[in-house]
Amino acid sequence: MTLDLALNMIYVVSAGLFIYGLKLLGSPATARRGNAISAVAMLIAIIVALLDQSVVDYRWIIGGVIIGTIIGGLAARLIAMTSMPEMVALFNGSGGTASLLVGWAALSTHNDTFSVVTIFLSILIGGVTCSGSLIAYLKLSEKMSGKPIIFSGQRIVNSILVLAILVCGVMLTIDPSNLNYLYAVIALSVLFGVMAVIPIGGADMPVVISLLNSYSGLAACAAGFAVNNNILIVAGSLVGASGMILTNIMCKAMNRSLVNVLFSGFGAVSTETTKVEGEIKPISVEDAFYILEAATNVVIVPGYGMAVAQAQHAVKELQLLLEKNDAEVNYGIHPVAGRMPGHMNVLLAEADVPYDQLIEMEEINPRMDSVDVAIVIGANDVVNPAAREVESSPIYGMPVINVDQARTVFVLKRSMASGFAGIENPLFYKDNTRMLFGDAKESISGLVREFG
Amino acid sequence: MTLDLALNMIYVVSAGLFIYGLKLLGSPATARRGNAISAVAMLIAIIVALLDQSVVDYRWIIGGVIIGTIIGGLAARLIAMTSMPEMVALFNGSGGTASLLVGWAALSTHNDTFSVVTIFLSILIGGVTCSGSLIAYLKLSEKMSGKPIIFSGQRIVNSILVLAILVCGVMLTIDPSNLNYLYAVIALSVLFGVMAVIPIGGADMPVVISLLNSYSGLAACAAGFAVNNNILIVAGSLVGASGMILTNIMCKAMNRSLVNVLFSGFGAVSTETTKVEGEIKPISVEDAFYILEAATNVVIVPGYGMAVAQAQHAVKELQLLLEKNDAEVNYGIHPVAGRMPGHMNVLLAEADVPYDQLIEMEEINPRMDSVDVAIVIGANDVVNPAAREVESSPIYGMPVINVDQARTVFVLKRSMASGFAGIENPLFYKDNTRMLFGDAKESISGLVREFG
Amino acid sequence: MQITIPKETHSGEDRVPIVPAVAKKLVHMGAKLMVESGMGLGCGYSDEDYSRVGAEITGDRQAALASADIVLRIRKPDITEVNQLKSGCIHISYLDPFNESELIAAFKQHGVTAISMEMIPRITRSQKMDALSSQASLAGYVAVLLAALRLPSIFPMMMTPAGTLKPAKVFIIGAGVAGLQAIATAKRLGAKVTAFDTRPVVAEQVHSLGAKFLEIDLGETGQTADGYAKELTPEQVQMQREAQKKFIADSDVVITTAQVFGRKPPVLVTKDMVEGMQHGSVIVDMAAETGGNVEGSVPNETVIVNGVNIIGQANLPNEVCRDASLMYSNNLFSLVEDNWDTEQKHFNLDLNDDVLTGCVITHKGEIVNTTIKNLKG
Amino acid sequence: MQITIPKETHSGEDRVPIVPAVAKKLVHMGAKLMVESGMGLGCGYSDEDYSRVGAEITGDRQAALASADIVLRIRKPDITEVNQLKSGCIHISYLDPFNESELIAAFKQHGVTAISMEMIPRITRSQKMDALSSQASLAGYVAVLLAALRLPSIFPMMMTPAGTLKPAKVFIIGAGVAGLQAIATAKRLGAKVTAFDTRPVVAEQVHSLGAKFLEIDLGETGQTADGYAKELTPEQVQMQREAQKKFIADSDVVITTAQVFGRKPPVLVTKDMVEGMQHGSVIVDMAAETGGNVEGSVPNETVIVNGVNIIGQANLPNEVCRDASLMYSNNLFSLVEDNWDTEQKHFNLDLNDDVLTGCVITHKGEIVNTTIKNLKG
Amino acid sequence: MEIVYLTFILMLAIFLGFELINKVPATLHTPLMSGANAISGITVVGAIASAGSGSGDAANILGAIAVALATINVVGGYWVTDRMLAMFKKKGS
Amino acid sequence: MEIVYLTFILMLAIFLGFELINKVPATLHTPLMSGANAISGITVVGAIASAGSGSGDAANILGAIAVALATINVVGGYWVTDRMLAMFKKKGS
Ligand SMILES: NC(=O)c1ccc[n+]([C@@H]2O[C@H](COP(=O)([O-])OP(=O)(O)OC[C@H]3O[C@@H](n4cnc5c(N)ncnc54)[C@H](OP(=O)(O)O)[C@@H]3O)[C@@H](O)[C@H]2O)c1
Ligand SMILES: NC(=O)c1ccc[n+]([C@@H]2O[C@H](COP(=O)([O-])OP(=O)(O)OC[C@H]3O[C@@H](n4cnc5c(N)ncnc54)[C@H](OP(=O)(O)O)[C@@H]3O)[C@@H](O)[C@H]2O)c1
Ligand SMILES: NC(=O)c1ccc[n+]([C@@H]2O[C@H](COP(=O)([O-])OP(=O)(O)OC[C@H]3O[C@@H](n4cnc5c(N)ncnc54)[C@H](O)[C@@H]3O)[C@@H](O)[C@H]2O)c1
Ligand SMILES: NC(=O)c1ccc[n+]([C@@H]2O[C@H](COP(=O)([O-])OP(=O)(O)OC[C@H]3O[C@@H](n4cnc5c(N)ncnc54)[C@H](O)[C@@H]3O)[C@@H](O)[C@H]2O)c1
Repeated sequence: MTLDLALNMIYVVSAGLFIYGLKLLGSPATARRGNAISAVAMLIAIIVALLDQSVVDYRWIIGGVIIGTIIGGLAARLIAMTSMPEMVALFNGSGGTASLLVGWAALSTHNDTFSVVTIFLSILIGGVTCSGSLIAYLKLSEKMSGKPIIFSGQRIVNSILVLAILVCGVMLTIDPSNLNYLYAVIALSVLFGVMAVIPIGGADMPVVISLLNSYSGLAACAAGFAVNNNILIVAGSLVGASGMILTNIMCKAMNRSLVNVLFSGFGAVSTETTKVEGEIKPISVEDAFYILEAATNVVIVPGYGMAVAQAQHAVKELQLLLEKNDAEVNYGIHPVAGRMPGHMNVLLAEADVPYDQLIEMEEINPRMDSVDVAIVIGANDVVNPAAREVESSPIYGMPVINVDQARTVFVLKRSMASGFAGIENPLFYKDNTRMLFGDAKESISGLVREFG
Repeated sequence: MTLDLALNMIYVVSAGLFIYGLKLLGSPATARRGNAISAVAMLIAIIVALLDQSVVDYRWIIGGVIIGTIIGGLAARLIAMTSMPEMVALFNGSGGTASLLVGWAALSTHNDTFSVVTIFLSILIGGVTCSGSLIAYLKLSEKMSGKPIIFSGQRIVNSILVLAILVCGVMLTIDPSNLNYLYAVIALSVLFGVMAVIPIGGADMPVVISLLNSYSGLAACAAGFAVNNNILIVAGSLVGASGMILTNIMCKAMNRSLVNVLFSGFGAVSTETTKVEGEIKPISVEDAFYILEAATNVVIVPGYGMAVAQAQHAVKELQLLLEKNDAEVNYGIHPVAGRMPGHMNVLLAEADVPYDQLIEMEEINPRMDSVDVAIVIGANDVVNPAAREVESSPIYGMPVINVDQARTVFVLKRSMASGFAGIENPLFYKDNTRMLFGDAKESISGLVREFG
Repeated sequence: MQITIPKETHSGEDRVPIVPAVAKKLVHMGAKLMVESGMGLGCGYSDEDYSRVGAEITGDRQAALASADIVLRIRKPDITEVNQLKSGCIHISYLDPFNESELIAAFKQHGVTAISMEMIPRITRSQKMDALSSQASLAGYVAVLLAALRLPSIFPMMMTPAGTLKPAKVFIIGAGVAGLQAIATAKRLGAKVTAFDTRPVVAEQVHSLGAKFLEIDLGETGQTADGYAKELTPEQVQMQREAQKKFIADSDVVITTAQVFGRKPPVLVTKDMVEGMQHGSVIVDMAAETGGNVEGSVPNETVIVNGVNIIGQANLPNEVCRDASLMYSNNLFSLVEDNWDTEQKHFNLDLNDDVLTGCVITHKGEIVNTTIKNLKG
Repeated sequence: MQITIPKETHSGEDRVPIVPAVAKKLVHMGAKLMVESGMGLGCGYSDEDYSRVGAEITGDRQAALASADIVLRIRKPDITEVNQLKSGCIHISYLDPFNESELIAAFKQHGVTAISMEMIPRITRSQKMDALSSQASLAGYVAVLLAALRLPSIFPMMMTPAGTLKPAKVFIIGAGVAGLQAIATAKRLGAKVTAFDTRPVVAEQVHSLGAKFLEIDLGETGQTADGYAKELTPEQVQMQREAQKKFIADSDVVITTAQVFGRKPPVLVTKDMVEGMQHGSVIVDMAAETGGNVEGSVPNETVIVNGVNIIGQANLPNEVCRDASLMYSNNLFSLVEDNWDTEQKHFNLDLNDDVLTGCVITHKGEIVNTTIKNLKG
Repeated sequence: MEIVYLTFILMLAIFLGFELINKVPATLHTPLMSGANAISGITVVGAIASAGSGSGDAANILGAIAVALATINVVGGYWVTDRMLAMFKKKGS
Repeated sequence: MEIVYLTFILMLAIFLGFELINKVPATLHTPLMSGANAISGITVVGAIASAGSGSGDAANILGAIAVALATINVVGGYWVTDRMLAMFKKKGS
């Protein structure tokens, strides 16, 4: 076996350790160990790289490593716990930039079409990651306004930018020796990264960082193709794929879609028309779980449907799981919920819900705006905001539980059917409402299972 | 792009489809679709193989395909539903044999050391799969006695066999052109397959088939290395790995270890010593889940510990999940379980367990031997077989619930501490007892979560 | 405005129309509260409890009534007391307007505005004033306790070394407000509960409490807009009896709550059904006072027929008078508060209001309630 | 062997020693069953119910007793009736042996083997004969029902349009068999339940029913081998009273079950504590008959002190006499069956048997029970 | 270098196999085994090369037999799996 | 043919990435992101080749800068992640 072969086999081991480390990172009990294993894998990979025959001169390398270690180490140690996210953004940016540079450097030695295409990709993605991460850092650390930056014609500018990048890319592929195209691609990529991130609000930056993180993985992967290195491809694509999934999960936890996050800024300009009645937004059990999982203050509002579904035991189970997840859980009990006085009390007592978690309507309403998620379980009339808002409604004036003031509302019912009073419920159409259709017990058991 | 490259890229697609199909096969709702997708992947792979430049003569191929299709199709269509497992064994055997033949055929064109080693592996594994599957088939279809076949000196014979295979393998590698070694390897491998399976009892055959299935994947993988074909490697190793996991899961569901399955026959000869008191066998929530998941008749025996843990709601939840999984669930209520008359009734009524699932001791005991799993939840004295067996015991003569007569018994308690009567419980040491240590509510919630 | 609260005179009535906590709210609203001395004693509230929150205590019942702008009470008044009221006074209490035509006439004659608590319409907004519901709910709870104590066996199942005790079988006929609460209470105590009602929507409500519903096909039945049951045809009553017969014989406890608003309740358990029951069984006839669902039930008495106990006790909410008073007080208060002019501090009688249209019987010397007017015509 | 079952004579005793279902088992076992006419009436069992299962009915009580080999009954007999028994007869019933020295003497004198149901030892094997437990369990259930019906408010919480009703606070002192059942029943009805007991092991048992345990540090307390509480020192009793005082004042219902086996029960609720409670509150003194845990409680009566109801009703299991009889019958039957020689068809009295050592008081003209003998010495 | 790639592929495929068959309900054990077994018929791809070499020698014939056997595995395997799963569906609905 | 292997590897790695990050609790989102970010510093391996070429040309210098930047990512990334996770532990226990 040649040395080269042996080294490459060690890469396989290193890749295996990355995978294992990433797996462990996904569970609280093992996360720290996972991180350590992944670090070991990295160390192994670096050592193998250093042993490579093509490496003849270690001075530059050592210089780079020392400088990098000092900066990275200091940054990691000195940074306050609260500013971790922006630090991650910066680290990510430097990773992206490194990929850009690797691609750039590779261009001098690799210039077959395939290599140039991958080099182009690694520069493009690396550049976007570089400047995008920087903007994200500035926004997060409030060195720059967190507000979306939007100007008219932004879309047109962006489109032109994309076109220009493509043209330069094609030209570069055709004539890899013309460095002007290369510089153009680099400049345009960096610019594009800036343009892509400025219209996004500061609160959405974590998602953006996660996305850019996924990009930096892809950049490494592209660089791997360019310099023909397996470990780069494996590790890069692992990061790319898992970062993408993670971004998606984070979006779900915020009850947004990725598209919505990325283009919300643009939306702010365009939708100035008056809001119509709104539309029904169904949600899946899985997505509902992600939101609940991230909530710290949950109010459960049961109604007749909980009784019909006999869901009280499942509700109790969900309550316990939420509490285990460090959320505060209360029940908002409307005096006429159900079909007899005290209907909810009977059922919740049966499920052994402590009395002091049952909050009367008058008490829960003022707290409603600090609630992350209000889960309406088979209640309808008693949470109908028409009683507050629509003077013509037959229930106008009846006090209701104002779940619509919570950040997010889940309504668990089987259909769009109306309740006892037989009237439409505008709650179902509100922006922050998600309908979880199905028998309440099934839905809640589903949520309980997701918590497993 | 050359044709070859294009074809190979299609292999990538095919491999992706295999993976996706296998993923879908793991869930009841999507299993059938998964199988179909995997079949499409196979079709694609075959078509690509046929388009390969090295294929110049289609006659043999067509002949083989036609014969294979007819036999396979007829076998699959005509076989009775009940004899599916043995059919799978036969199919598996033919797959293994095919790998053996591919390896054999490859020997004429590939004879560098690496190739020969992989060829040797593909022949060895293929041969074992071939004859092992055949024996499994014979045992399952009762064409051969299902009893373990054991003779004295069996271990020695097997050891010699393994040695001989290794020697021949080494010789073959050294001198690939000497076909005698080849024939010897083939013959010995086939013999070894027979020897490996005959000492295993008929009831364990499904596990053996699963294991052999995993082997046939590995054989294909080895063949892939031999003929340098990616799709063989990917698909083969997928089957190998997933088959291994599946085998393991099946063992867990039978509450056995793989080693125990493979060598149980040998064990039958050796352990003729008198049984001592036995040992405590703890079980994890996960393993307990696998057993419960496979059970169709479950009895829950609650005791004071369920009350202490206030686990009644969790127990009810578990009951519903078991029932959803098509198991019959009953509660065996001992008259003095708990600390007051009717203690269990109060709690189970609170959790809304239907009265007709609460079975009195006198009624449940005669049915106990048809019970797959008896779950003892924080009961101790009321399930103490010493009351039946040990004349000197202070509770001798007290009727107890005979959980030890169920196939498997789970005892959920926090420690080995004794109960109210303060006496040792031999139940905990029985062969079919598994201790699930921990607070009963935690343990049961854990099981509930596993069912998610 | 002066609100007068006379002491209840009906013997055995311990409930009080206004509890001190609610009295406080009325005073706070700006009303002058005149409480007859000893009014709260039935529930253990002393005169000081009321004077402490700002009410005036008076020993002179007659004067207090004569000067009242509003009178709040539970039971319908004696006609003689109506005569003492001043014209324009608003009198709020139970009135039994379907049967008390003389009383209504007295109100009319004296120009008193009589509001009947029975007639609060069952629309969503008026649920907080609905005394029939609030009291019926408590009555359902009490009925079960009475039955449980009467029954010579226990409600829950118990598996003990001294044998297994079977759960009691409880059958509840009429699953309205009282019936549902009875179901819930019996279930809580561990009984096996089955219920029946003629209104088909009720089956789901019964299931929602975890009890069984007895399916009987009676053909067309229904309910009024207010959710009350329609009266059955004689054939339907017969069908119902037949179908229930076997089931009743098998029950340990039967609780009947069947009412038809404004009419005599149907007889659902006949003598032979009673006799078919086991020795020691218990029947609670919650409709006993208005005529009875059970043949042979006697209001306010427990009779034993063939070993079967038939409890005819009336005024069940009185057994939990403290809570009953609290709820009734809240009902009254909600009614007053909803019509209170906070500027002028007086009761603003707007006969176009949905709720008042339903429950005001007489006003300014006229019978204004259409249902009652039509009854008379 | 002839087993005679006389009718219970104590007034207000509806329980019967043997129900027909158990009579059948005795007959099946080979005993000759002699039942006094009317014996089962308290629970609604007729003479035919017994004759149908093979018992002989007799109107002649005296003769039936005189010829009996075994007598089964609930309450202790009149001394005159002991005199009628033949020597060697086995008499099984409650005997109150700690106090009834004359009765014991009579047994001794007539050579009757007297078995005291109170004295069944509390070992695992004899749980099925333990009548104290079986009856106490029912008593706990009944005590809660009595309290619930007395209390002027309801047990469960109810959030209604007419206001939120708070759950009743129930405090149970002594969480033995009766106390635990009372806890369970009160919890079922929806009350907030707290309990206290001097035996420290009980805390876990109380939690196991979902109720709270009041922690009071009394220093060294303990329990006997049979699981009964040891008597407290006067200082400890004082400590307990102090600690409970505030808690009792805050409770709606207090149920006391504290007993010390063979001794007068401790007084745990004093007059000033009673007076500290709210008007309408309820105390059930389950120990009233033997001396009372509550100052001022009167056996078999409900007294009202300062608006607080103190229920002293004795023989609570009698309220659910059918189940109580069934359980007691099973206890008796298990005792007989365990010692029955199936070959010879007779009662095999082996004084070395753990259970019999505990519960046989007199045998062959001797007091054989060491506890009782020591008591006398 | 090929061997490196192949090893990489092997490692990744094994990890993936482990992750995929994570928690399979017991009822699916047999179909899953059978379905995986059908996939192992992929060896047909290897056999086709030998069988189609046109050389007419022993390897060619061995290849042909291998094609036949592997085809049995493939066709029979998928078909049987599908039959099992179809039965399932009926039970479920 | 290399490209085939590389594509295989890419596909398998992506599948695996998806399977691994299946259901991560919300509290782990940030550390996981940060940990994955550290892995993306793997580009250092590519940079080392350029930086160590000894050619002294532009590519060599670019490589050196890339090494420095990637090292920042690696060192900082793992360290920060570990700090976050350490904090976690304390909260749990
Ligand atoms: N409390 C009392 O004393 C009393 C007495 C009589 C009347 N009322 C009246 O009853 C109403 C009570 O309000 P509420 O909000 O509790 O109930 P509601 O307005 O009647 O709404 C109940 C909702 O539950 C849903 N549902 C039914 N079964 C379900 C199941 N199995 N799973 C999931 N959802 C289910 C129904 O929608 P889908 O069909 O789409 O699932 C329905 O919209 C008020 O109008 C009140 O005035 C109360
Ligand atoms: N029913 C009655 O009326 C009555 C009255 C008095 C006495 N007894 C006596 O009580 C006994 C009842 O038998 P039993 O089998 O029900 O109870 P037991 O024999 O007392 O055993 C209870 C078991 O539960 C376990 N446990 C306690 N807390 C637990 C928790 N949180 N999670 C899991 N396990 C827990 C304990 O083991 P770990 O500590 O290892 O967890 C203990 O061994 C009999 O001996 C009976 O004679 C009954
Ligand atoms: N506005 C509101 O939202 C509101 C308020 C209170 C009550 N309600 C509804 O009104 C309904 C009836 O209320 P109620 O309890 O005061 O009614 P009620 O007291 O008049 O009658 C009691 C029950 O007896 C039933 N009944 C009549 N004849 C019967 C027969 N032959 N057999 C069996 N059952 C018979 C009725 O259907 C009713 O359910 C309730 O279901 C309740 O949901 C609505
Ligand atoms: N063999 C058995 O297994 C068996 C059978 C029946 C009962 N037991 C056990 O025996 C125990 C006692 O039984 P019991 O209910 O018949 O006892 P009991 O009737 O003699 O006393 C009732 C309760 O009052 C308590 N008490 C005494 N003094 C007190 C004080 N000053 N303050 C508060 N509480 C006081 C006692 O501890 C006891 O729990 C029970 O806990 C039960 O577990 C065991």
